Amino acid sequence: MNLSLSEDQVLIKESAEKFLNLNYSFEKRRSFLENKKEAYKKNWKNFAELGWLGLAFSEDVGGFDGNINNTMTLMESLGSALVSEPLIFNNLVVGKFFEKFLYVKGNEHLKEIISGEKIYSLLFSPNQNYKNLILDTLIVKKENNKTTVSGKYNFIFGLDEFDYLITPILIDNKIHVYLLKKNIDLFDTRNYETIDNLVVSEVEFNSLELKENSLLLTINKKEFFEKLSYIIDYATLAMCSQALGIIDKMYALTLEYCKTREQFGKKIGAFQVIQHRLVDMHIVKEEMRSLNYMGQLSMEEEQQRIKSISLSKIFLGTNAKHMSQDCIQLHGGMGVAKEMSIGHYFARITTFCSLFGNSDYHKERYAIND
Amino acid sequence: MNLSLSEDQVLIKESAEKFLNLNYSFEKRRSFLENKKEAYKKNWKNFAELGWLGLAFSEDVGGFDGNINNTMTLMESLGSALVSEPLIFNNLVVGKFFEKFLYVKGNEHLKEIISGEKIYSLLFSPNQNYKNLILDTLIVKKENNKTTVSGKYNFIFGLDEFDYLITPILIDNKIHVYLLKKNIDLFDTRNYETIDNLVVSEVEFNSLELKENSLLLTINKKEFFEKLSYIIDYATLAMCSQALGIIDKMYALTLEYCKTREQFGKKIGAFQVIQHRLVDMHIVKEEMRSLNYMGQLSMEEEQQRIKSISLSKIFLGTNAKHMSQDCIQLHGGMGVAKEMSIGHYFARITTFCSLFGNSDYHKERYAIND
Amino acid sequence: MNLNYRDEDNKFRKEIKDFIKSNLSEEVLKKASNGGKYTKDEIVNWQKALFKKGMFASNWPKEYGGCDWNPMQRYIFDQETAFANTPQIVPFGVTMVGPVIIKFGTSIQKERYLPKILNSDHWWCQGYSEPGSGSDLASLQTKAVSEGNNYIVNGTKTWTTLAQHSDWMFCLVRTNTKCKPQEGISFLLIDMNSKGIKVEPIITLDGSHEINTVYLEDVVVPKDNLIYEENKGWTVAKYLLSHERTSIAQVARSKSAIKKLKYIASQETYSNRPLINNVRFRDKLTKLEMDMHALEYSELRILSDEAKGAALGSEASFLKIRGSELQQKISELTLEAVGSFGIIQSNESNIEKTNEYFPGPEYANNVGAEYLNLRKTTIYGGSNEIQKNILSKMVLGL
Amino acid sequence: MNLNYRDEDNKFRKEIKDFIKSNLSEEVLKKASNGGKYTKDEIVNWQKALFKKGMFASNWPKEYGGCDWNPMQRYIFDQETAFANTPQIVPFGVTMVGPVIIKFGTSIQKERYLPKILNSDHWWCQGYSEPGSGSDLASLQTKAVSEGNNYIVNGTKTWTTLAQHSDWMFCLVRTNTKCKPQEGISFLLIDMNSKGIKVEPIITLDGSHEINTVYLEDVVVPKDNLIYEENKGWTVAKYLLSHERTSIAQVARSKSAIKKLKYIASQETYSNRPLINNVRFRDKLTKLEMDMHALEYSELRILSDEAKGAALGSEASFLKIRGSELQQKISELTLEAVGSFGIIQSNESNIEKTNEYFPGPEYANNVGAEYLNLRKTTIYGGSNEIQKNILSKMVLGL
Repeated sequence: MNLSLSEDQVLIKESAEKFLNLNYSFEKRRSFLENKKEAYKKNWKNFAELGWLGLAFSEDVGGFDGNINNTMTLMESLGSALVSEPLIFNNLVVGKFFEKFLYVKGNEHLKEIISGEKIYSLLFSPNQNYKNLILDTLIVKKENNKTTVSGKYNFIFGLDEFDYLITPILIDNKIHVYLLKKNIDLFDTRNYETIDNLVVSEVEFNSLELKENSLLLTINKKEFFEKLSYIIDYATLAMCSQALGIIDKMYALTLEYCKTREQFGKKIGAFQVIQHRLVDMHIVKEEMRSLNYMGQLSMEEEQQRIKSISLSKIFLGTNAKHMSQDCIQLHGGMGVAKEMSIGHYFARITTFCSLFGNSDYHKERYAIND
Repeated sequence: MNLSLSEDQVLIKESAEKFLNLNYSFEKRRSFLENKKEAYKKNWKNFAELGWLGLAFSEDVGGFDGNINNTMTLMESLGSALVSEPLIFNNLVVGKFFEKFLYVKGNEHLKEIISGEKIYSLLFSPNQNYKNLILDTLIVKKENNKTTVSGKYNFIFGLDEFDYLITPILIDNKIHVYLLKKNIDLFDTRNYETIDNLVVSEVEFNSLELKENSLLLTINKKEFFEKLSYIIDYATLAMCSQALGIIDKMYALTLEYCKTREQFGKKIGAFQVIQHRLVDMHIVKEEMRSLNYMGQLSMEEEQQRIKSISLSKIFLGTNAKHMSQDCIQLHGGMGVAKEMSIGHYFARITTFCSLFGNSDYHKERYAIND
Repeated sequence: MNLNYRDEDNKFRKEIKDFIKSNLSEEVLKKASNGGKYTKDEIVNWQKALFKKGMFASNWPKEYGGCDWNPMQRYIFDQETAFANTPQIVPFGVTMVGPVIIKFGTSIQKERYLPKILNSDHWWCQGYSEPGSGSDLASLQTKAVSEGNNYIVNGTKTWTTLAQHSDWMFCLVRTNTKCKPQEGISFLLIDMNSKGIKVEPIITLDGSHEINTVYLEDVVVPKDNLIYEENKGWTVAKYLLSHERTSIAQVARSKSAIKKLKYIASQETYSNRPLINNVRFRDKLTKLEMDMHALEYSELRILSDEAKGAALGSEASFLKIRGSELQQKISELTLEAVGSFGIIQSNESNIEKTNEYFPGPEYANNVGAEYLNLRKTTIYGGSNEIQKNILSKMVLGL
Repeated sequence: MNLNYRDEDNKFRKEIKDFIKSNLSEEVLKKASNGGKYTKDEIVNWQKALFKKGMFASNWPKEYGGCDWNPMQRYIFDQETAFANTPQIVPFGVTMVGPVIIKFGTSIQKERYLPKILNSDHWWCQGYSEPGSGSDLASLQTKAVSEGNNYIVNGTKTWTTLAQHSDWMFCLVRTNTKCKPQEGISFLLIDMNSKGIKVEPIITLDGSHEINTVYLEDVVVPKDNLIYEENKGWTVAKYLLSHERTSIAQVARSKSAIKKLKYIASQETYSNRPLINNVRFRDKLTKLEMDMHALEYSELRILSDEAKGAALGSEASFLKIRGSELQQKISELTLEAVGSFGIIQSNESNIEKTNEYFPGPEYANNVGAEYLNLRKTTIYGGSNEIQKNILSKMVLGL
């Protein structure tokens, strides 16, 4: 039994923080937001060089040992720097997709994902209650041996810069997974932003032809969703790890503020009511970390995985959300001013609460699987 | 629009408190508990003489104008003195039963109830989720033109001293209400006590014969339950009013304790954390009163009645219960010592949370009726 | 006790309804019901119309041009305007500084300011908070130095709501530094067009421009603009506070917000059933309705006791705490109700506008912004922590 | 990171299981699982058996006769005994005063007390709290006046758990009144059979007799019974506190209580379906499991950091706060789960016994009493408010 950080984790944590403090400060971040496309290219390249894009995958495709603890440690650091590049979607989700569905030694797609040469996206909608999680709203037509697809999708994250779109489609009650290519397979996308400046896309297919040569695999529904569920849980835990980094940071900012802000002739941190609330926050962030570790240690046993990941997501949507509100409150007027960073962390926690199923969705999932 | 206390209410409140401070102090109460039967007789006689047993009923049966605000004001005072005599059951429930089902000018049963000469009880089980609310567990047999009933019942309050038991029974899909008499209609009862020393009875019928001459009325199911629902809501509100009196008292005791108890060289009431918790309690007790008044003002419109009474009961089972726990907490070690009164109030709140449907039951009821 | 509406109450309600219909168009109200914000002109025109109709300044005595409504009338007006989503009356002039001038102003001051407030010709803002003094108002540093018939004012006010629209600011300034903080404060009226005033926007979490920082550099303020006596500003400020009471809980607006939330929850679905039938969601909604009614009946109790002449103390703080919490909780559950569309930025009324297109239903367009924006309610007007300090003194005697 | 059990861990677990089977009968354990309380004899015999088997004093070094288990072994032992509902080891002797004597005691003191603690021949109690000093321990008033080779002790200790069974009490007394409160305190061992000691029961809300008031009148205590130096009692007390850590969270017992709760919820019904399938109930249960796991993994993190030699600070307070809250929440939900039978008095282990008959299922018999009794958990061992004061100093540096 060992729940302490490994040496690898400590190394990853330190190097990530060092890099991000230098290259992803709150000020730098502001400039990134003003020119997202350029920032995305530049940062993605850096992430690849740092080896971050390979952390979750095995050596033979250019990754490391794929240790989940290491990956989640990195996610935490990304959270505390409010990194907006969609690593969860353009690296973890798509990478795990190839790992689970088409793993072959030295898989070329995985290599491209890890090297960062090519950007992959998965057509999937991680919204609050997984409405149209995938496929539900697509209409497939077969006419004079052409197969076309039409339909609209929402909440696709990390699609903005894609080269390839992994597109699972239900045909004859089997899942056909196609790999659509930018500028070759044409479809409409509309981008817009979340309250915390993440880019979301709406995708629309207008009887797009699905060609045989872009078919990656066919698989029966049950197996597909079993494997997808693992991938989604992995991504959910990654998001919860980012949230953990955010909550830790919000706590630190709030503690710092209470130690410096003076009212009534003393630091507001000298008031017992404030002190006890900071203590409550301290406990909440530690509980959040404990549940996060539980999730990391439960990934490989299905029922345990489902239950513990749901607990992490429930905790995020309840106790952690409440704590994020309290952090704003203790900042007083400064808490609602956009020039302060605290509000940006708050907005991201708000977004994360709503993605990958909200707490009610996961309460239901937990109950069914307990 | 007027939500202030009427002159009548002020009078009732003052006289009730005066009487109870004198005759139902915490010490006197302790002696009552040691000899419940005797205390019951004595106190019941006093209540009758004070006119309390007629407060909820009209003049022509020896009552007053039956104004609900007056009744609930009295209930509040009974709560704050932790009165154990089951006025809700042996007065309000049975009285309203005759009022609703068999009202005739100068109804004899009502006169007996109000004068206190005779003790009436209703066979009805106000438990947490109304399991076997009424009738569900009784088996009726008809053999050579005799009708007999068998079965067991629980959570009958106020049965201990009864002369008459109002017994609704389902026969041929109609409700037949019988009036069983002590020592004439024989059945077994077993008494036991709640954690706050209320007497509860378990009733068992062993093929008891139901005689024509004890039949009060027959009525179809739907109408019966509609009227019963009004009676139960009236009783529920009465219990919530007693709870309001208790919560007010717990608040006063806790505030007093915090003003006198010293630790670290000052009154614990001087600590900001304690102050803000007392403020929260103050607000909770005021909100509880506001919802109670809403209930009183909604009794005569069915949907409004159902919704607002359920809100009062939900509030009792959530916010008020939590406050009662906090009152114990602020008393520290003294809070768990039985010699102090605070714990007795706590136990009664605990009991009330469980009776007449708990908060989950009423959340369901509210949702259905909203 | 009773909640009966008398005939005149129902007649009054109808008047209000009719007035709204004849003064605000369907689509304007619709836009507002979807969280769209009113422009300055829309607000001013609404207030002018109300005044013309004799429905303005409900808290002013008749002789000063107010309509001096009874509690029931105010209750009805608040309800009807809230349910119709009309513009809200901007409180700084008519609700706040107006009664102060009536109580403490000289006849000249009354003549000069009251008519312009009544006719909404002057837009007012409140110069209280400063960078260094938020909760601890008495520690304010903005100085007014006497120079002949003028004060020379220097300092910084912040968190100043709608200062960008304002013609006048009522302002707390320090006129004496050699005494207890409270005793050296004066209440000044400052023309926002005076030389030396700079207004800088503060963009809030929702990306909107509602509050400002106001810099005062050697601003010349005639002593005629002093309200009450020099160094007696604290007395004036306390009196003003006691007049925010009725509006502070925002019960009617919260009631209307819950109504909107229930509509949304009937439109949205959860696993193919109306969201409102989902037990988990339903119970959160029920709790909001419980809190709302508890607040509503608390306010009604206070109003009737007030009508009976009972002295009022702590109630403002109680209503402020619960009222602000309720507004936040409603916006939080509404955010949940609209699904993930709640986290998409609005394509309206957003300074740092990034979205041309909003993918969700109209009613979801401003929900995320509203959630972020309403964090302020438990902070402004004296944070809820401060309110609890007040209550523990006043009610508990601690 | 890993949670893997090695072979020796599994072997160890089996040993514990077997030992429980061979030492405690089915029906004894059944009774306990339904909330029945163990008698003094049952507890003592269990502890003696454990010691004989070499499974006692897990926190003592081997050379003193302890078994010096590693964190994993303690974790397994706690889990297995909790799930089996064995008697809980009474902490006052082996967990609390034992390590103190090992650390500060003279060789004579060690010889005199340790063996009797190991063999559970002496039952100990803790003489800390006083009527006037609960949270504020340092203000204690019980005086020990030096007289030759003895101290003459006068004062009152209260809230003294199981003093009615005790042979010895470790006690904080004031030996110097002319200095800072903490500096005048000494740590004394007092023979409960001494002349001048009177033990009076305090009946708690559940009607049971667990705590007492202990009156000390001119009690003669030989100076040999002083632990460490005179006026250094505070140092000793702080060291003792740091040894309660592992047990304080009661994670294993709470886990077992949740297991019982889930069994009850599968037996009870709500509108003809198992209660556990009722969404409202289910979500409350889920929240308990979330809190329990958060606490469990927090404890595990602390244990592994400890095993790695990390210094421990505030964790005890954190575990105490959440552990005690969790115990209360479980009992509260269990009260709900058994329906209204939860408010009926038990017909067992109740001093002011009023019920001969209990109408509900066995598992409901002590549920109400347990709910009332567990109110103590957030109060004793330093109330949770005090724990938060400690945390804000230690962790936040406030």
